[in-house]
Amino acid sequence: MSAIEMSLEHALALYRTMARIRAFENAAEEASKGGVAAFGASLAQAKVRGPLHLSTGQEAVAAGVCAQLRTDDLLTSTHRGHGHTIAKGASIERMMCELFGRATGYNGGKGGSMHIADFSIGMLGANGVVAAGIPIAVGAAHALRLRGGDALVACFFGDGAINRGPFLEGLNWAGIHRLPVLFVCEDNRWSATTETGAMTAGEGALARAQAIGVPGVAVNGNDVFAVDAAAAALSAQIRADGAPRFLHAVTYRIKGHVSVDAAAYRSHDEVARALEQDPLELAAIRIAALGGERAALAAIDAQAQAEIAAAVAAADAAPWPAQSAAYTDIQDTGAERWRD
Amino acid sequence: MSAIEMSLEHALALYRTMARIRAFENAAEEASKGGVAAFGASLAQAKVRGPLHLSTGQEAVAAGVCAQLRTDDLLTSTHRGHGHTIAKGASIERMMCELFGRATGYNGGKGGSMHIADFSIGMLGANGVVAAGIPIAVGAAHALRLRGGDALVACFFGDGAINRGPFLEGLNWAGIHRLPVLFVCEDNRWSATTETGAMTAGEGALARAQAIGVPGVAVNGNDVFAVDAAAAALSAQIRADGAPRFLHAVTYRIKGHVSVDAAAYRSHDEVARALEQDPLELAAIRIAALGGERAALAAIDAQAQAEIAAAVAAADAAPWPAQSAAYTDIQDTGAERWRD
Amino acid sequence: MARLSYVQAACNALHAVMQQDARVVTLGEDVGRGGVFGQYRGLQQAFGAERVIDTPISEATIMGAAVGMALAGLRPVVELRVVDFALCAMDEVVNQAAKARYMFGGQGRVPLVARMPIGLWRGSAAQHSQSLEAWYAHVPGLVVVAPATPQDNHGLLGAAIASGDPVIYMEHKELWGLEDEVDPTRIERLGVAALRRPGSDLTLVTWSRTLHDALAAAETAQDEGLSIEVIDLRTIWPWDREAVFASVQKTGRLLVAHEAVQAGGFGAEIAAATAEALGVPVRRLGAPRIPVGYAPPLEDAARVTPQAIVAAARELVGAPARGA
Amino acid sequence: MARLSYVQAACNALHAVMQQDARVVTLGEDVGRGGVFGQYRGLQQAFGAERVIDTPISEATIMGAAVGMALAGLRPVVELRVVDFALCAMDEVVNQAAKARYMFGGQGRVPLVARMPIGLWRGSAAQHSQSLEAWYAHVPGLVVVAPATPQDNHGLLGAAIASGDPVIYMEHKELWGLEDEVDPTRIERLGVAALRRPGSDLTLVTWSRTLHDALAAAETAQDEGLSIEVIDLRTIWPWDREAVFASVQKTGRLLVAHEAVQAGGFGAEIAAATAEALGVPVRRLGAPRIPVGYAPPLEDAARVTPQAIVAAARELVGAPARGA
Ligand SMILES: Cc1ncc(C[n+]2csc(CCOP(=O)(O)OP(=O)(O)O)c2C)c(N)n1
Ligand SMILES: Cc1ncc(C[n+]2csc(CCOP(=O)(O)OP(=O)(O)O)c2C)c(N)n1
Ligand SMILES: [Mg+2]
Ligand SMILES: [Mg+2]
Repeated sequence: MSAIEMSLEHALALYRTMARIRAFENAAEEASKGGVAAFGASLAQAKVRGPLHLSTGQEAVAAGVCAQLRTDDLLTSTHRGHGHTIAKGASIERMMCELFGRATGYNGGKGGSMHIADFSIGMLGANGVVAAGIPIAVGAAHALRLRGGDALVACFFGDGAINRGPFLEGLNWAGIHRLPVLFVCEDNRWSATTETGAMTAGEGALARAQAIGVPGVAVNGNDVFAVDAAAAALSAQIRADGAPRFLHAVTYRIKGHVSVDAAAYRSHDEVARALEQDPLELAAIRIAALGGERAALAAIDAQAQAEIAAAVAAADAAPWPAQSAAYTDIQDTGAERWRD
Repeated sequence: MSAIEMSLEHALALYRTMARIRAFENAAEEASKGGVAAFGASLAQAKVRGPLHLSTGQEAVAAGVCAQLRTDDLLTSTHRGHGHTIAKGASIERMMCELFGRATGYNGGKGGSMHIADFSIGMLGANGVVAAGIPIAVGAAHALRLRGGDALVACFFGDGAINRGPFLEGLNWAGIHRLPVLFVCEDNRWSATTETGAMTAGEGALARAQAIGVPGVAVNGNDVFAVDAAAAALSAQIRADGAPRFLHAVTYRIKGHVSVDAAAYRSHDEVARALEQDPLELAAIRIAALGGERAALAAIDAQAQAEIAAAVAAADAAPWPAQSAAYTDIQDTGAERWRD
Repeated sequence: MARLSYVQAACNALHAVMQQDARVVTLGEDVGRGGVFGQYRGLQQAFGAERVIDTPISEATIMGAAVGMALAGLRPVVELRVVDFALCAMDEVVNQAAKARYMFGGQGRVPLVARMPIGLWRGSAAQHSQSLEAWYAHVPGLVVVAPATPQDNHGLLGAAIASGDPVIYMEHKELWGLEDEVDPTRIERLGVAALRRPGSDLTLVTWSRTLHDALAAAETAQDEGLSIEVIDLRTIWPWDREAVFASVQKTGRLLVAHEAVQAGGFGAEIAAATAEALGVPVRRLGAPRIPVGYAPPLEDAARVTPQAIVAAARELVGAPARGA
Repeated sequence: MARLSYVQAACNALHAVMQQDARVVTLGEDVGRGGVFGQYRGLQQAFGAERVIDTPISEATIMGAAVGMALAGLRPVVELRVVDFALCAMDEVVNQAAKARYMFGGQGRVPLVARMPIGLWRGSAAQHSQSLEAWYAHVPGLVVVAPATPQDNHGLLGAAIASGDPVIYMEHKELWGLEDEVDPTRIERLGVAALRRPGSDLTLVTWSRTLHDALAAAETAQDEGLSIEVIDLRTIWPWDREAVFASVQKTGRLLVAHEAVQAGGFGAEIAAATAEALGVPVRRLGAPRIPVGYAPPLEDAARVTPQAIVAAARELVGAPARGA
């Protein structure tokens, strides 16, 4: 679907997804204050503890790609996976419960933000190891192919991940075995405290993918309509011929690497310029052009806020996992043997 | 130096290197009969034991590249490293002693064929792990750069290695840090019992290197003069600007994966066609065109045979390492502690 | 019953399982040509290239793809050549395969078998000779199996594929050619040790290739009047505490012998647990903490021999037995 | 003497060494901005980007390049963020760094320090919380160090860089902020344990963050009339047998406590070796064999607490002491 043919309804749906991601992450950020001992913060009793990676400013990538996915499509994500999970259709309340570490969370409190997953909708998990989702996606695609049908795997990873070995290995593998994988490089220009560009030789993600035999396109990752259109085209190609495709989505990481990172290592100007390209703002302008009313967007925003507030309240009230749960879901063989 | 300007003297030197490699490997192969339990062979008392990887048919790559190296240049190799070691200037006798596992070998019998090394001439070792030499070469290049001067590292690897992660990581690293590395993909079309082409997506080694930011050229790896000329051009560029270059040398693995592998998984035709491109034969023809006499080549061959026969005799007569040597060269801290 | 080699027994077991269960797939380097040790002979012909999958030299992705396959409903058997190369896939084994089920709160599981042969292999030197079973025993989420006989390589491979957890399956490179009678109908359970030889003076716990040296040692010791009970652990984790403790309660002494480096080897776990629980004299015999050298005299320094086992047993029995 | 945090002490030590020895370089992700934990603060400004080298997210090549640097005459300090990510570089650590000197018959050496912090780190879950010192202790060619105090993180880092061998240097993520007086002139030796508290009823061997829980436990036990001698191992391999055995000969009992998973942990080696050599009662206390969960109740299940140490000590003393 080209941006021109975009219906107002679809445009509003894309905006809604982004608004829900934004609201979710703002709330999670608030709840994480003081929750991680890195970057100089203290080990206070925050509601959300440990490294919390926010995708603020990158919502268009998740929303645009996942708009083209079906429930029977699979998805692998990164440490920065809230957006992908929400856009794939997960329950915001169960996600928030997981970030709070409660028994009612998706992972029963075992995973937290970095391992959030919802297998019931094909979301095979966030991952704390950079690039680790790539081989997993490739393997999942083998399973889809053996099953038959035209489902695919969407595989998200960051710009930093293209310098790890599994990027080469996984793309090559998908290429030779002609596997239905949509590789999505979510290029926010930063890898923790390091600008990725200086660490990346050659022409970058897309050129590498093409040289490894995976064709694709680059897109403005802050333009949800452009991402949506590119994902539509690529996923249609994948469903038609079963071979992998690559989407290089260029965006920007507005927040620090983790929620408590002030990101003092980069210039205010750079961030200010990026804020002018806020994907929600860009979408609002385009929606207005399509005849949408500001009020409709305000209603979506308000709805998202309300939904998130309810999720936070539910998470706050939810029970902790029993300590005995620490000993389950490990392995069946020798399940009762955890001290010897 | 272009092939046209090639002096007869240089041509004969290249031929001599190839003849010595060929003779060395023929003798090693003979001594390895029954020496490895894989591929159905029995565990007899061969003089050379364990996996022995022969570079027969690929001699032009080692000879041509190393002709452009100086003693202060470094080199990392693969499991198939006899040719590189000889061409870099190692003693054939000490190499043969190592293959025989004798105390007088380069590694004192600790390494054997897969770990042969001669640090005195900058040969930093063969390696039993595919692609493992790539990061090592890159690191060695950092050391050269900090030292100053225009020395470089020649880094050999096979066509199978371009599908392992370190290929991507190492080339990218050399690219961003502008390190003096000559990457040499010695493409013999096979990876153990598997045809590499079917396992490699995209346009192959050179296209990948270029996309990762390392420019280079492809060359007929059976034409020692072409390899020599390409290596001359690339190494001159590296010495001039300190940045990495890539050489894709296409050749063929005449023998099985290891010396006792009959390679029944490939066609006789394929091997027969490859034998018509024997690098020593090709060189002989070119040398004749340059005015060289067959007798000169015969003398080189005879000399190589004699040298190898002496090396085998010396290796055969050389002492085993003392068992106490098993406990040295491990680590200094706690050197005496090997049972607790 | 049929006389089969250790490698053929496993090949037959895999063939049978693949025939019964369409979810079982095999992937790895050279599997299409039967594997470099012959462990996959005939399988691609029988089941096609979509189920017996040739792969590039990409260990990290071989293992990582297997995790993805398993999470998506398949039951992959993963060929990693030797444990030394499996080191190229350690994130995928330890951070992904072993932890996925737990991290995701039980939403997904990782039923896979990762074959990574261990052990010395004449003349193969430091990068092709390691035994690292102790590493995996230390990692929650993993099962670790090390068969010593053709029968076990048949039965335990089947049990491993059926288990539903990630199983590190460690064959021994110097056992490939070992032949024995194999009953293909016999079902094995993971976690159960085998009493290979009864005895009364001390309990010798071992596994993998060292079992055969242990049996030879027990034979020699018998002539000296020393009666050794030999237990083949077979599954390294979970190890069969009950069987080991019952034997040690009878004999009053424990010797653990394995080919892996003694320092930090899994013998330490067994010896420590037994000393804690029963307070009996314990001894270990493993390789010295040295890399494996190429030349025979050097390589032999890393071998645990029947002679060394007998000597350790003798020394242990010299010590006063307690707790019996 | 200056009051320094654990992280600043190491940073100062590295600064001093880099000033003295031009062969010392540092490489890893984010080192140019001081490292995500602040371990490299100010170093790139002081020594330039050629000696404090920013790297891509390429753990295998970070470690592999360090091996190449070392073989070519440098002395790299390698930043690997946490031990969990170091798993992406296992071939380079185990097959290359640890074995190169031996394989090449002593022609080359690999003097490098690989920093890979271990341990729990509140709310970081299964892929950021592991302690794998036992793995490296099992690998010939490696030295393994785990400092517990700011003073040791100063002195041992210096000793590690000077050692000339590959050293696996394991700081603890929950110790970064710990402050204490540091004497920067004090020289430490690898392989030497520290007696942290004398006692007579049992010997408690520990290291890294658990030292602090061990000291708290000893304090509590004192009130109950139980006198615990606390030994901080500091170097895991080679571990200080002499110090441990001398203490155990005095107290007659050994307890080893560590944060790593108990099954196959390095406590097994110490307990087994002590039981073999001295025949005294031994006990271990490590984490259960479970991945680390995210929620506090789950994470706490994996923590070795002072209370648990006291309980284990009490139980051990209930057993009859021998050999003293
Ligand atoms: C293998 C590995 N190395 C290092 C890290 C630490 N780390 C976590 S996120 C991150 C940056 C990743 O950058 P990128 O891939 O661009 O993703 P982004 O954080 O920008 O979304 C790093 C280095 C890790 N998690 N895994
Ligand atoms: C990481 C790793 N995986 C697998 C192997 C087993 N192996 C040894 S050589 C080889 C083939 C290598 O092919 P290529 O790189 O083309 O080199 P060639 O043997 O053709 O010289 C394989 C798979 C290994 N040594 N290391
Ligand atoms: Mg990024
Ligand atoms: Mg090849």
